[in-house]
Parts: sequence; C-alpha cells; structure tokens
Amino acid sequence: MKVKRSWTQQRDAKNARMEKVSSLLNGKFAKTEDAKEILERLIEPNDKVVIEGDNQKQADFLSRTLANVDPERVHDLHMIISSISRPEHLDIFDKGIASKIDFAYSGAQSTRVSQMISSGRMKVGAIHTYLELFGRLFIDLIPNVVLVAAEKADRNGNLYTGFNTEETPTIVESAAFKNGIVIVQANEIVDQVPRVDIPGDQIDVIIPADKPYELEPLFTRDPQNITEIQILMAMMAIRGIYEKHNVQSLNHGVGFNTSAIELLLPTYGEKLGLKGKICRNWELNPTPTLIPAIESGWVESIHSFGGEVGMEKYIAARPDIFFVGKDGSMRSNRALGQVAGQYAIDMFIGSTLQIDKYGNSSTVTAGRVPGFGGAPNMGSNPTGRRHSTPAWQAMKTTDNPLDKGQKLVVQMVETFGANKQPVFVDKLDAVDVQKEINMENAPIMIYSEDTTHIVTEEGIAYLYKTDSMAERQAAIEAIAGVTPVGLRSNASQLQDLRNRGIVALPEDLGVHRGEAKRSLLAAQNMSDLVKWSDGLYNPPAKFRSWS
Amino acid sequence: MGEFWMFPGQGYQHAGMLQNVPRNLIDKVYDLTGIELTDTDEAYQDSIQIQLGILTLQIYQVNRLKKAGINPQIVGGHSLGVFGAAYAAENLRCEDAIRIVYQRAKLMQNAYHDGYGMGVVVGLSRTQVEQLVAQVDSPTEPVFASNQNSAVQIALSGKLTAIQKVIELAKKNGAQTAKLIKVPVPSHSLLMKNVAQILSADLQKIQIVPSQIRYLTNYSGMVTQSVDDIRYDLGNNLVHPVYWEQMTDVALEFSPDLIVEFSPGHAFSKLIKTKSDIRTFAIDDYGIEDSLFLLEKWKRG
Amino acid sequence: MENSFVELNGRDRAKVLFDHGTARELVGPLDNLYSPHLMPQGIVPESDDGIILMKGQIKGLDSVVISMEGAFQGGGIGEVGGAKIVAALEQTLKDNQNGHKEYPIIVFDTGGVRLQEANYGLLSISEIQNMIIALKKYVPVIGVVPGRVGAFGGMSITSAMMSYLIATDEARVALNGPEVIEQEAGVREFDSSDKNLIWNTLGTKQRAATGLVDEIVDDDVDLIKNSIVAAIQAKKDSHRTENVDFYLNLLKDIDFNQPMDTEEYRKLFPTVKAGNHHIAEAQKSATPKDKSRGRLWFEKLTGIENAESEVSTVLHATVDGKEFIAIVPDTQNKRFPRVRNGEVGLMEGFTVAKIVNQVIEEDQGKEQKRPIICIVDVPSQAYGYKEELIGINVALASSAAAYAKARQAGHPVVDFIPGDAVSGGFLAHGLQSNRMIALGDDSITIQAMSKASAARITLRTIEELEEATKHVPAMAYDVFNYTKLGALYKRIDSIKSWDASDKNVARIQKEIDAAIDSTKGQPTDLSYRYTNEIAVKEGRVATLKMRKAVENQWNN
Amino acid sequence: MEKLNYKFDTQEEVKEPVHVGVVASGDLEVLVYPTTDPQTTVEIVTGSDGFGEVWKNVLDRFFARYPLHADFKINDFGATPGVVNLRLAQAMEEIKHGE
Repeated sequence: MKVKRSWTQQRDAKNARMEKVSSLLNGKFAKTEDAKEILERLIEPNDKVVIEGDNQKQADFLSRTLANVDPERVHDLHMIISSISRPEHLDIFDKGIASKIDFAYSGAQSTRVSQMISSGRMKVGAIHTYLELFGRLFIDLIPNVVLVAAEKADRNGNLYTGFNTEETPTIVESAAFKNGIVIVQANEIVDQVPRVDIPGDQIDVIIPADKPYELEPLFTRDPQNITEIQILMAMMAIRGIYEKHNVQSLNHGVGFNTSAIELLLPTYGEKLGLKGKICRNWELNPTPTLIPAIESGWVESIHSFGGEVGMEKYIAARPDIFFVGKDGSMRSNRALGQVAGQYAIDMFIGSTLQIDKYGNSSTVTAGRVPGFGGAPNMGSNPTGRRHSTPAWQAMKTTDNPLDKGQKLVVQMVETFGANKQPVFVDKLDAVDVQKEINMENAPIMIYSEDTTHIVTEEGIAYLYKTDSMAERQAAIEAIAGVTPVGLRSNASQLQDLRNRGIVALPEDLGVHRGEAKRSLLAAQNMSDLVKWSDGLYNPPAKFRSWS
Repeated sequence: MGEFWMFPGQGYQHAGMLQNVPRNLIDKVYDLTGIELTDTDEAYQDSIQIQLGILTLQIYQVNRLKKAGINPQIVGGHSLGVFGAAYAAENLRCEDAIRIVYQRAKLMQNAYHDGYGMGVVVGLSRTQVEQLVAQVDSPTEPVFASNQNSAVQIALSGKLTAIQKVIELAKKNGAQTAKLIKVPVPSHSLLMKNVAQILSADLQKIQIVPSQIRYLTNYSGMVTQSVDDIRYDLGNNLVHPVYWEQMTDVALEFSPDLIVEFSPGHAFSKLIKTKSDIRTFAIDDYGIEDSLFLLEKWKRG
Repeated sequence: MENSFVELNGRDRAKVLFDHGTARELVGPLDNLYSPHLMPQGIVPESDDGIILMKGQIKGLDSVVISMEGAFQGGGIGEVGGAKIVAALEQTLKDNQNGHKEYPIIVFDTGGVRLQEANYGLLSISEIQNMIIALKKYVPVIGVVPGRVGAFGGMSITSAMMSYLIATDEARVALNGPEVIEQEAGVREFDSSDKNLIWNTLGTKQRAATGLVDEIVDDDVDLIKNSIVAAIQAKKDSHRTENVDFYLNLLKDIDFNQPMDTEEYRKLFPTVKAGNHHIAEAQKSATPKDKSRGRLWFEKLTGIENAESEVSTVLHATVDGKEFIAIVPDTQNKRFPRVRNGEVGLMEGFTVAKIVNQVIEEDQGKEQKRPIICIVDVPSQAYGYKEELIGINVALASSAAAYAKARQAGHPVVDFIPGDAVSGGFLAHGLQSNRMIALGDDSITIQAMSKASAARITLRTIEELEEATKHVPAMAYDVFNYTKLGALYKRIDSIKSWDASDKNVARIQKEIDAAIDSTKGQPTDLSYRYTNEIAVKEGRVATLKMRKAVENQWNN
Repeated sequence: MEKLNYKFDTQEEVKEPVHVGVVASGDLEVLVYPTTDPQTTVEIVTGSDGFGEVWKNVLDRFFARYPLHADFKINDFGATPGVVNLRLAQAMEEIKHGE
C-alpha cells in the first residue's frame, strides 16, 4: 500500500535548521567568532557528523570549535572521521558531545583511541577501509552535517581545495545532495578562486578559519635514516618482484623500506637496464624520495591521494608527471586514488608491524588501535578484476584457461622490529585487542590469502605459488629469521622450497649482499633531494639538513 | 601546542638537590609537618625525607617556571610524582600537597617492615612478564606485574622471595636485565590497599580544583580534567601499576612542542628520546637557572 | 648523491681514493692488533682500532692514505690507532727523505682523543703533529674532512696543521664539541641543542670563509680525488699555523665581552691585515699577581719577581741561555673572560707561537740552539663560543707547530710540570717537548678532559668514571700513573708543587740542565717517549708492536 | 660487554681470511680465518648482554645454510639479528666469490 507522507521531510528539516542561523549569516558567510554558536544551532543530538580529518589536511578550526560546544545542547553525536588525527577529535568524546564513531585510521591518536574504546567512552561502529567508509557515506552513514576545510572560498561559495583536495569532494557530495548541511572553514576568502574544486551551490556555510588548517608532512622520509638492511631488501624486491613480474603500475606504502626502492631505481635499477620497463605509472602521494626516479626519467605518471608539504613548486613544474590543474597546482582525490589503488594497479608493496605464521599482517599492537588507512584497499585482491598486464597474468599458477591472475600484494619487513621484538609471531596482538575492545572483526590489515609475496632480509617467499596452507607456512618460516616462527624452518626444507621457486635467497636472485650500501642510494639526505629537484622541493623545517 | 611536564617519583634523590630551594619553602614544610628537610644522603635513607624532599623540589621548580610565564598544557607524574603534577596543573594547593605527601610517606613507611619490595624486568613485554608472574604468584607468595615504564620495562611488586623467583624465570626467558630495585615496599600493587584506603579518606577532605591543564592518571594512563579522577589517582595510584608508557604515549599524541622533566634525575626524558624527536630535557641536565634560560630562548623561537 | 664519499666507511673512503687495483692495506683487521685498553673497561674493540692505512697510487702518484673510522668510538684516537698513524707518517717521511716522493693524505673523521685511553690519545696526537710538521718540508700533507663526525678535539689541532684542508659541507671542525663547551661553560655560552648555531659556527661554509678550511668540495668521490691531486700538484700550503701576526691583530679588533654572530665574524675576517708583533720579555713589577704553580716556578726559575707581560697570561724570558715560557691565570682578565683560570685560549696559543718563532729566528744559523723550557700548569684549553668561532684549534696548532719546529731545528725543548697538564692546553704547551720533568705531587692532573665532560661524553657517571680510571694508567688523572706510560723523562717526588724553596729551585735547574744534556746527539723527534725503559717494558708495548708491524709491511 | 663462544660441525673449506663490517652502533665486524681444527669456532665479543640464545639461533641458522669451516671472530656493538645475519652472509659471499 502506498504510504502517505511528506517526501521532503529532510529538506524541510534542513531548511528549519538553516533558518536558525540566518541571523548569523551574510549569504553563506559567517564570522569566525560565531563559529561555536553556528555549530550549536546547526547540529542536533544524535546527528551523524563528518569532520574532515584526512591524512594531512585537517578541518582543525571546526574540530576545535566542535570540541568546545555546550554538551547540554549538542551531545551523542555519531562521528564519521576517516582519520582521527587530532587530540580534539577525542576531546569531543571525552566531553560527551559524541558517543559513537566510524573511522578508518587513527595512527596519530591510536593510544587514546584504544583507551577510549576499552573504557566505553567511545562506541565504534566499525573500523573501515577508506573505500568502505567513503562508500557508506552514500548508503547507511549518510551525514546530517559535514565539516570540511578549504584553502580558499570565493564570494559565490566556490571552493579551492587545490593540492590537498583529498576527500573534500566526496564528503561534501554525501551531504549536499541528501539534505545534509555543508559547513566549510576557509583559510582565505577571495574574489575569485584559482579554480573551482567544489561548486558553491553545494555549500551552506563558510567560516573564515582563525588560522590556516594544519598540514602534516606525513609521507616524507629522510634518506639519512635508510639502513643497509632496507637497501638489501629493496634490491631483492627490485630483482625478485619488480623485474621478475614486470611490474608497471603500483602503489608504495609509506616507509623507509619503500623509500629505499624509490632511491635505488636510478642507480641499481638503471644498472639492471630496467628503466622504461618497470615502475612507470604510480598511484602515490608525492613522496620526496621519488624525485630522483622522476628526474632520471623512470616515471610516466603519478596520481595522488593527497599532497605533501614542500612538494608544491616541484609538482607545479612537472605537469607531465602529476595531475595538475590549469591554475598550476596539483589536484588530489583520495576516493579516486583508493579506487585506482585497489582496482587499477599491478602491485601494492608496504610494510607492517606483525605477520602471523599464516601470513596475515597487522599494525595493531597492545594498547594501540591505529586502524588501517589505505593499505587494506590497496593490499587486497579484487577478485572481479580482469587485468591483462604481464604482472597480473604472471600470478596465474595453472594452465587452466579459466585461471585468473592476481594483484601483487607484497609485504616487506625485517624479521625483528623495534625493541628487538619479532615481527613474525604465532598469534597477532590484533587478536587480543579484538577481544579487549570487543570488535566483530579482528583488526587484520592484509589477509594472508591476498598476500602474494613477503620480503625479509633473508629472502623472498613467493606465497602465490604455494598450494596449501602448510606450504605457505613453510615458505614464511624459511624467511622469518630467528623469530619463533622462523626457527621451525630447517635447511633441507629451505632447499626444497628454493628448488621449487617458492623461496628465493639473495644469491638465487643475483643480488650481491656486499653491494647493499648506502652509497647505492640516489640520494642520501634531504639536501640531495633538494639538489635532484633543482631546488624546487622545499623540505619542512623539521627535515632540514644541517650543513 | 604546549608543554608536557613530567614529574618523577623516588629513586634519584641525592644530597644537595635542595640547595636552591628557598628557606621559606623549607620552613613551610616544617610548619605543616614538623619535619625539617635535611638535604643529605643519610637523611635520604628515610622515606619521609625522600618524599617530602622531592615534592618540595618540584614545587620550587614549578614556581620558578610559572613565575617566568612558562606553563604546561599537560602534566604527568610517576608514583609520588603525581603530587608535583597535580600541583603544576593547579589541581592541588601547595599546602595540601605537602600535608598529603607527608601522610603518604608515613603510611608507606609503616606498611611493611621487611620481606617486601620491588624488582624490574627489562627486555620482555608485559604479556610475557604477566605469564611468568602467574607461575609464581600465590596467596603466601604474592607478586604482581606493576609499573610499565616502557614496552619492555616492567616492574614487579610483592614478596621478595616471589619477586626473586620471577627474576630467575625472566632471565631464563630472554630478559636482558632482571633485578631487585631499592624500594622497601610493594608499591603499585594490591598489597598497598590499606595505605590507599586511609590516604583516599584523607583526600576526601582536600579540595581538588578543576583546571584547564590536562592531567595524566597513573592508574589508567588516560588523560583527564575530572577532579574525581584526579582525586582517585592521588589516593589510589599505589594499588595500581603506573602505566607510564601509556601516559607518555598519550602525552605525545597531543604533539607538545616541548617536554620537561622535573627533578630529580633524567630517566624519563631519556625514555622519551627513544621514541620521539620532540625537544625534551630534564631540569637536572642544566640546573634551574640555565633551564629557565633555555625555556625562555625556545619560547621566543 | 651517487658516488658519495661521506657515505662510505673509513676503509672504503681510503680504498676509493686510489687508482683501481693499486691500493694495499697495511696492518689491517686480520693482523689482530687490538687496543689492549678497551676490553678491560667493558668496551667492544675493533680489529683495526678504527684507523685504516693504505698505500698505492692516486692518479699515478705514490700516496699513503690514513683514514679514520668515525663510526667506531667516534673516531677517537687511542694508543694502537695513534701509533699506526705515527708509524705510517714516519715511514712516509723516511721515503721522502730518501728521495722517494710519496704523498700523505689524512681523512679525518674523529672526535679527537679516545677518552677511554685518554693519556695515550694525547701522546699519540702530539706525535702525529710532530710528524706532520716534519713532513711538510718535503711534501704537502693533505687533509680531507668528509663529515659525520668531522674533526674535533686534538685532531682539530692536527687538521689546522695540514698543508691543505678539504671538506664537504657536511663536515664540522672545532676544538671543543658543543656538548663539552656547554658542560664546561654553561648553556648560555653555547647551547648544544641549537643545531643552527652549531652548524653556522662550526660547519664547513663558515670555516672556509674564515680560513680554517681551504676548499669546499661536493660530496663526490671523483671531485674529492681531483681536489687532492690538484693540491698536491700545485704544492699547496695554507701556512695556517704561521699566520700568528694576522691573528694577533684580529684579536685586537674583537671585544670578547660583546656578542658576535657568525655573520659579523665573516665580515670582519677579510678586513684584518697581518701586522708586525714582538712579544717582549716579562719584567719585574711591584704588584703581586694571581698565584699559580706555573707562575711561582717561572718567577723562581727566572728570578723575575711579580713578573708582568704585555699579554698578562703568557710569561717568557731568556735567563742563563735558556728560554722559559709559562701560561698563567689572570683572574682580572677583562678582554678574555674564558682564560681567567690559566686556560690556554686564542691569545695564549698565538702568543706562545710568536715567542717560540722569535727564538727560532733569533737563533737561526747559530750552532748552539737555545733550550726552551716549557713550564706547564694548564688546567685546560679555553671553552668558549668565540674561541671556537675564531678557531682556537688554529691558535693551539700554531703554538704546537712552533715548538715542534724549534725542536726539529735543534732547540732542546724541555717541560717542567709543577702543575696541571690537561688536554688541548697540554698539546699546545708541553706535549711537543723531547723531555718532560714532572713533580710527584698528588695535586697534579694530567688528562684529556675534565671528569664532568668525560663522564657526559662517555655516558657514565662521574663515580663510574673515577672507578674506571683509578687503576688504568691509560685513563688516570694523576702523575704517578702517568709515569707508567714512559712519557716522563723524570719524576721528582721530593719536591711538591708549591714548594719552590731556593734549594728546590736549584735542584730543578740542575734537572733541567741534565735533561737538556740528555738531548745532545739524540733524535730531535719525540721517540724518547716510546723508546725508554719504562715505555718498552710496559708503557708503550702496544705502540711498539704497531710500529714494528707497520715497518715490516711498509715495503711488503 | 659479554664474551660468547660457540662450536659447529661444518664442512665447506675456507681458503682465505675475510673481514667485513664496522663496530659501529647497531653494527658489527666479522673476521673469518681458515682453520685446520676439526670444528668451526665462533668467538663473540658483544656490547649487549643477555642475547646468548639469540646469537645461538642466528649462528645455528647460518651454519645450517652455509656450513663454512673456519674460525669466526665477531665484535658486536648491539646489532639486530638481521644485521648480524647480513654481515655473516656478506662474509660468506666474499669467501665464495672473492671481492
């Protein structure tokens, strides 16, 4: 039977809310000092509220303001924050303004998140991958209010988010077309934005921020800290994976392991004659350690999830490589980047804190719930894919005409990590944490079944070639060093796995360990990166080289 | 963002540490407790002298920094250090801090005479230590995994014979160091329940003042601005492990731009330096005058 | 960048300088000549003791490369490594003296004296400096400071003696490390956490602009090699330790009580002209001066009461055909606050150098060279920001070089040690002597660093340090343990430091004369120290073993 | 500081002595000398106490994979098992292939 109802209840409700702040608005524009009052009037208890917390760009003026609203007026919010990155994101819960959260990543606040979950102060909907979280903004986590950040806004409300566009368009879209309220903090109000990243008609309220939004140089790794072990692993990866499988499109996780690979391409890679054959198309934040590879002609294209502090000028001068608008600044997009990372690339390679004997990996350790970020999207095999690239095809292990290839998902770890604790363990800390905070899913970052290779300083395990869990375990044991897992391996087992190509040691790959020296890196420190960039890269103060 | 101030407890007291403390503060301690602070190694054999001495030193240093316009955003104390921290956070008045620490020291001194104490294991995780403790702990030989100063530095509290057994087990299981430490009471374990009860009752009579400064609790490692949480921590931290690692991890999540360790010692600033490159120093590294010089210089940028 | 020199370890740095296939390592790791002093102190040793020695050809030129491994114990110089350097330079000297051109190259990466064997470190460094001064008569001695550790402590003094010093902009050169200045003079004098300040003051860019480094080169193996060869072929010599007149003028222009930043100094430096200076002998005066053991003995030995000099901290006079030189405290020193306790600072280093050079000049051509008597009572070098900014290492190098030259020219140089003999102060004033006479007095400290600083740098408490040094002559702080090294010509136990009675003075005069006599017909180098009976038996056993090994392997 | 000694039964003859590594923080040097003794000996001086078992595991695994017959001398300044293994394997490479 057809229901009798108004079909514009949500729109009416939105209009009613907007009416409450009309006295504080001049068109779409509010005064900085009215921000708290505006949030108190526009946000209602139990609302679903998104705060833009990217990896880098933070709507911190709005999050600080939200943490200061009167909990009598605004409480029990259901927050949706892709990256819990700022202390006030948690103060909101401490003060009772919010009680529930859905998030993807909380690296910079992982101790406190863990404490708040176990003390019951924060109820978790789920810890998502980015794509799940973005997707659900349009399905069952449709927000009532979204709080986002822009670099510039013009008189018509058009936004310029530029270099650090990241997820702003996705968040705005989820509210703007479903009767949600879009509130923007802007660093600057201008007559005309350099380019329109988000059209003004999607925006409800614009508040000039008290100070420019916070940016963290999250993807910058100082080559000074790359070790010989990392260089050795990078050499093995280049020979035993990149070259062997002809990897052309890829994503690198953030870390010194992958930085080492980037810095070996122009030296070691060049010597192997691999230029033009591998690593051409990238889905990657503009990491400074890729500059030497770009400058020596390795890279054809890079699409980015977000920006990176200090890389602005360099990118503007390399529009052939990066995605750059007519205005000359890069455009990033996290949602599209994640889609590309999950679905369009040959390979993901990254690092982790723990790998269990089956090959599952996790970055959760006792007392910390850092979430996942992008790794599980990139580090999973989308089974519906039907790529024709050599790398994807190379993962076929049978002659069956219906056999499918696979995305290469590579974990690269030293067998022992910080505090000389083993990385390979029988049971992941994540399993205990799951019990402790009572989650439906154990916080595994990358599942064993999706992992095709593991690289350690001992060698490479070609997991995709194994045909039973027992064999997979044996392959892992063979390269797990003297961790409890590794000690189960013996020499004859290793020999058998090597003979069958399931495990390769450096000598099997033609990698000479004696060559693994820092002098092999194309850049050894930040000032080398600056030199490679012709002075266009401007490292943040904390990375300054002292010379 | 602001500063994180750390307040150590007992362990690094030494003769001469009170030399800069003004007479009127020493007199105040005498007036409130009848104890004449004596800044010698002999005096520091006595728990009351140690506890009151350290508190007084920390009060003096807090006063000097605040007078120079330097204030914390977040504070954390280790064991006895919670009183210095609460004073710095302006939760606790100076007189109340002195009185309650005097009471605490007396109660602790009388709680156990011999056969009890503490140990430390370095190189094993908390889970590993807890497993070893479980093998030894019994009603007649109680032992607990207590303070967690870092991921692989866990204290033991309980009966000495039991601690000794855990130490032996720890050595066999790959600990780099496992040894008794010079603490004559099984602090930060359930064996301090009686002391905590009396102390808590006394704290009910003291006013804890709400403040904008964040306080890290020993008992949960969490940050709080609730007077009830702070009161509970001051009175009951003795029956809980000090979750120092969590406290400092939480403090680091606030991205302080400077971390200061109050006297005595510099053990905690050394630990911080192993996991963060935030500018960190101990007042003991420079002395109070040079510390103020540096703080003011850095404040100017 | 690619082809980085800085990134290489000490051994590879040596190796890559040579033409391919020509390098041969001498007394390498497999020869097992370990430091005997580290294991007893619980410190893991290295098989080459952190010094790499290679011979071969560089662009066809016969060359010797000595390279320090900065990653092992901060590149500190101990007995074994130090002896390896001295022996190598000595062999190079011999070859050159025999008409075989051979070019020594020193790659610096060192914090200076290795504190765990501090007394040996100081002795070795003075012996290295002696060899460099001798070698410069034949060939340019080229120094390279690539960076990571840099060149610090006693080896910064050595670096100042190089004919030509090349550095990348990742290097730092200074006598006192920032931590040490902070420890000794307070954080207000030098804030060791202020990286900007440190690099702006001690970094290569500033050093090259102000004469402490001769050439900045990019961090690239080939470029560094080219610079070395170019310097050899051009017979470069910066004469850095001979610019005493320039520095004496420069010091006049600076007010040490006012702040001065690195920019200001860079501007001032090129405007200074070298003048003519003459340091007059000390004169009698009516006003008593600050007491010190050094002053007491200077006045008694020269007969000049309340001796006074235009440079209040340096006294000298020729009496009975002997030139006496002492460095003394001046608690009222208005111009140089950092030397009020008798430390050796800029003024002292350059003044002593000037005095010794005067003596050499005056005696030039004479058959009988005047003996120089160094009265040693130096509590340390001066610790100060301006001292480092201007280059106190050059000041101390100037005076050490002058003493070495005098000795090599035939002047007997005899130390009389009634007081402290510490660190850079001792290197500048005392350690270039061919004979040392010391009083056997408990109050005398002989060492490379104050206990507080040594404790901070080696991450120990002062108590631990004292315990460690009590019975280890290599580290001891007292003259009795020092005697066991064989460094002293004589120790006189019956006379105490403050006991300068006429009888005692007469005795000391006699001992000094005997010491002078003992140099007649003997080598003018520092070999007495490791060839005397005590040294051979116990004090320098490892030194001698190393010398033998280098000699045996020198020509295969 | 701690001294550790181990023995192994191995077969592959080593003809020339070899040296790799530096006694730097977190690193070590390995010296290998040919021997005519029936057993391979490993003599370790390490700056980090309490890792005897880890050393044994690392050496067991190394000699099971590369049964070199020689006298090994190791000077260690707190290297991780990974770095120890790397330096041992670098020494092995030099033994097998020369430089």
